[in-house]
Amino acid sequence: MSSPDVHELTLSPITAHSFNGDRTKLAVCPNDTNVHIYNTSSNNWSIEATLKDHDKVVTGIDFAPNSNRIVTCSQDRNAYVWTQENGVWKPALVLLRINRAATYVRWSPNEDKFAVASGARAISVCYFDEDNDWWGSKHIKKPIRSTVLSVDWHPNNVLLASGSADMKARVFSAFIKGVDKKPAPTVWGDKLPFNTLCGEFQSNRGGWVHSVAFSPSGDVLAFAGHDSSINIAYPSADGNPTVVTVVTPSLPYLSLIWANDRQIVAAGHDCAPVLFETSDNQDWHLTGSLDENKKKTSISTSVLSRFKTMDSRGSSDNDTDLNTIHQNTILQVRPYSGSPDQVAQFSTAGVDGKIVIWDFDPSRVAKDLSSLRV
Amino acid sequence: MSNTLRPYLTAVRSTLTAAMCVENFSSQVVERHNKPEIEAGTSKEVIMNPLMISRNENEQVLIETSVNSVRISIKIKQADDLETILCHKFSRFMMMRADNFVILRRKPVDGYDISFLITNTHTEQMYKHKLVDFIVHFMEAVDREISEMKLSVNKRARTVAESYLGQFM
Amino acid sequence: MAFRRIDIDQYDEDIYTEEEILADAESGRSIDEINSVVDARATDVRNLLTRGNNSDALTKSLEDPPYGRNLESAKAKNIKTVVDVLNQFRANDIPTAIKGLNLDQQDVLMKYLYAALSKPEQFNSGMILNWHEKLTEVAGPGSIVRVMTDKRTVF
Amino acid sequence: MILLDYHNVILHDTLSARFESEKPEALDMTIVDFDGVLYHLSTPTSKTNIQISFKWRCFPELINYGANDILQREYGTMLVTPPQQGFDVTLNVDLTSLPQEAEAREELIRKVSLLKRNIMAAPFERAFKEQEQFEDEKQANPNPELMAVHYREDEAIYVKANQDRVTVIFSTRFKDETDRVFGKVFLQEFVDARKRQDLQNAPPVLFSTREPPLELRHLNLQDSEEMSYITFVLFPRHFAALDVREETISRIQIFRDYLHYHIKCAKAYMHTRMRARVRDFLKVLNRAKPENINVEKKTATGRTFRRT
Repeated sequence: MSSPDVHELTLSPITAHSFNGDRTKLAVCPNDTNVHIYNTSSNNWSIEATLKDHDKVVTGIDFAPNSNRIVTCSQDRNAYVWTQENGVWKPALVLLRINRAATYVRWSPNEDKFAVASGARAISVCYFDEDNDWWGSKHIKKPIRSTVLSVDWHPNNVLLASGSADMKARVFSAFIKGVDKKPAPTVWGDKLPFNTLCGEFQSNRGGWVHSVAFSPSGDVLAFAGHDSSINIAYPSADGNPTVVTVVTPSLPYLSLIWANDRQIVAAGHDCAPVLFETSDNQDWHLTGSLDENKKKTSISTSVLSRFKTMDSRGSSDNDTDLNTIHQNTILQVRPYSGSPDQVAQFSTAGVDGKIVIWDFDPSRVAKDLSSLRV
Repeated sequence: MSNTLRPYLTAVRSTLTAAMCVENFSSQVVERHNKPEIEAGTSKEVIMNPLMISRNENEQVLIETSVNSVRISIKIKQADDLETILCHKFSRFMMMRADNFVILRRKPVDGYDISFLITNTHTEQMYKHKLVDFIVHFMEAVDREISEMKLSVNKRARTVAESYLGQFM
Repeated sequence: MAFRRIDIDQYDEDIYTEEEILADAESGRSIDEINSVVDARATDVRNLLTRGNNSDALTKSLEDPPYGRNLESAKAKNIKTVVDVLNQFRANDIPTAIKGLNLDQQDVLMKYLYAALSKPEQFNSGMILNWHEKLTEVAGPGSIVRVMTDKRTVF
Repeated sequence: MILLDYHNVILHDTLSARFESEKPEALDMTIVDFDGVLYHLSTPTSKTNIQISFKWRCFPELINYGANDILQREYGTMLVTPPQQGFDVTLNVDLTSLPQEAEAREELIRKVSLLKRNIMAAPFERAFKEQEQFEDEKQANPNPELMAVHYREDEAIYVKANQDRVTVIFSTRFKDETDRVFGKVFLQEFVDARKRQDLQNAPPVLFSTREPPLELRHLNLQDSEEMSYITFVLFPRHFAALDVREETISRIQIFRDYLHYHIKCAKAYMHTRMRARVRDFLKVLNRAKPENINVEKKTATGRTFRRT
């Protein structure tokens, strides 16, 4: 497989994407109410199922790698957990108890809980209620002041980070009695009843927090804000955390992941994934783009099509392409292969309807960011 | 004066590029609705600081950005009555065709001659950099068009007057 | 029927109001204190300019800008201080001057450029636009995004 | 076509066709002209007798200024009295007694199609005569009145003889902002045109908006944003010689229509331009839309299709 491996699935934005554990299936939402399950075991991806129960655009999809369950959430305020029985995907409605759009969903590492972010200025932490045989939820509400845009689970299955439009990234306890065992103390604290605020960070340049991610160890939190910066927060016992801010000259990043303890991949409105690195946890800096920005060779077009473009666009050249692989904003970056502390490949989904699988290869970084034409 | 046109348009271009980073965002106020926050104005935290770029007092662009929409309002140069009327005619002419122009607002923001409203739906369906090109092209062309129309009206008026009075020879 | 005209959203206690957002961005210093800082800086900058030290005047003028509410006069004065410095540079010297600034100073300068551009009746837009073009080449659109996101406004 | 004709073209063409045709036919048609003039062509008595009736709102005024004399002079025996019911003037043309020579026939057609122009000539002819009396030392100085012809709703022509000149004032109304601004541009050019060396002999033109000029102050006209006043000052050189006089009368009469016609043309041209420019803008906007021509695509369902 050549890197990057580009799959153009639709012409509309891919609002969410998630691969299953062995990467033979992919769930995506093509900016509508459906979730398509692709069979990705061969190079020719094909749709094998469509999940249709939502009635507004689907905003979050997460495939649990081990239990093979899919959780989806949508602007229709609902979330479903889908399980495959005899080859058919069956939905189970989740009692989110929210009255605004759900924006993001993630399974916890143990796959016994998931968190749904929402426009109701709350996060629903959902767990299976054996007594009633349904998925119930508890709300993390305070002190969130605006739509929650993303969440990320700490490896210990209890702590949850959130990024929201009130310009703050926060770390909460999502401890559910009966589901979780009392966790070992972490740098984020030791007493952790549900909804405990363990950390609150912001970039003082403002900007909605689009994406949050715990480092592989869970001891550091990275977040990307709309101020075109990424921030790396190191908590400390005395309550004075260190926040390293890397301001960049590019457009805002919408999604970021840790490739390993020292490297972060972020992508967003610049249409290319970029690499941030540090050697000593202090000097975080933007190294460059992981997209090599090859100039596309123009395909020769027929005379007829040239006349057609002349007529509709008043110009015969059709040079609308960007130099990057993604032709529009990248909405999501997710690890594809490797382990959480050493990502080997990652996937991106964009507004241009493409899913791209990239080798994580810092040696091929294009340093010249100015070649990113936006 | 024309040597300020290029930096003016360059500034508009770079500011628009920065502003046009919008995303799908469902209303926090109205259940199951999705509306341009810059127009709704109900959630202050998702509205950014508005930016204004001016070439002089008579030529300005106001760029108002929110999480899912950008509103661009343009004040077009009007040196005299004729240019005012031409500008007014022209913007009205375009706004009557707002359906074709998808990103055109049917009514300009107070104090401006023409406004565009670009939402996340537009940036999803169209290339952002080409939308920016369009706005810049529009600003450039509209100035030229108005001065050319003005010139043609003046020229016609002169010909008409001279032909008429010339008969008295 | 009067109740129909009530803006019920104002009773939504969850709403994040503009007042709160702006209050969160405040420095906590008193208005008098800020005014005197701004005045003192204006004098310092003027002295540097008379000595012909344009680049130091520029960094000085961008120091510790007045942020927060109810500071109209301090903000207006500081904008003028910055623009007065910008006026001293010849067009050819602008790129060098910008390279002498760190990232934070570049961001602050970008804020002041937009502040000046919003008052075309007071400042020469042509000159400001020149700076804007050169600064964008160095600081990128990211710097412009930050002018929009940063609630610590300078005007 | 920059200049307008003085005669009514439809009237002219209809009569020409009738005169040429071998077989007379019944006729009943209504023609309108500038300024609300109405013509009615009919053959009430026999197919060979064409009656041309004419109606204009300002006819009673024109009678006061001597229109009847002109009608008698120009049309003489063709006049039918009393005119057709509801009309001001009726002419009769007998197809059986047309002159033989083509030139004379053309002359007759022309005369009829200039009916409006000739009636409207009355105040001008009188003013020119009065001015000549000023010039002629043998005659007593006349006491010329200001002749007003309200030939359109809200619009009028005022003609007055003075010691050394004849002043013609048009009041004209521009209905909307665009017309007003365009009108101003055009009228300013009329004023400025005389600065050109080769147009020094043209009559001076003055214009004012809103306020009527001094000559009309005593009429207590209402000030209005929509009104403009254009004054032509005619000197003896514009009407002393008879042929020049006839031309001047025709030309001055047509001024108002000429002006408005060209304002309309300018607006139409502007409209065409805007249409073209808007089409151009749409093309530029289209460039923002992704369009993969003739590229094989996969739909969401995995089928391939070709866009054409």
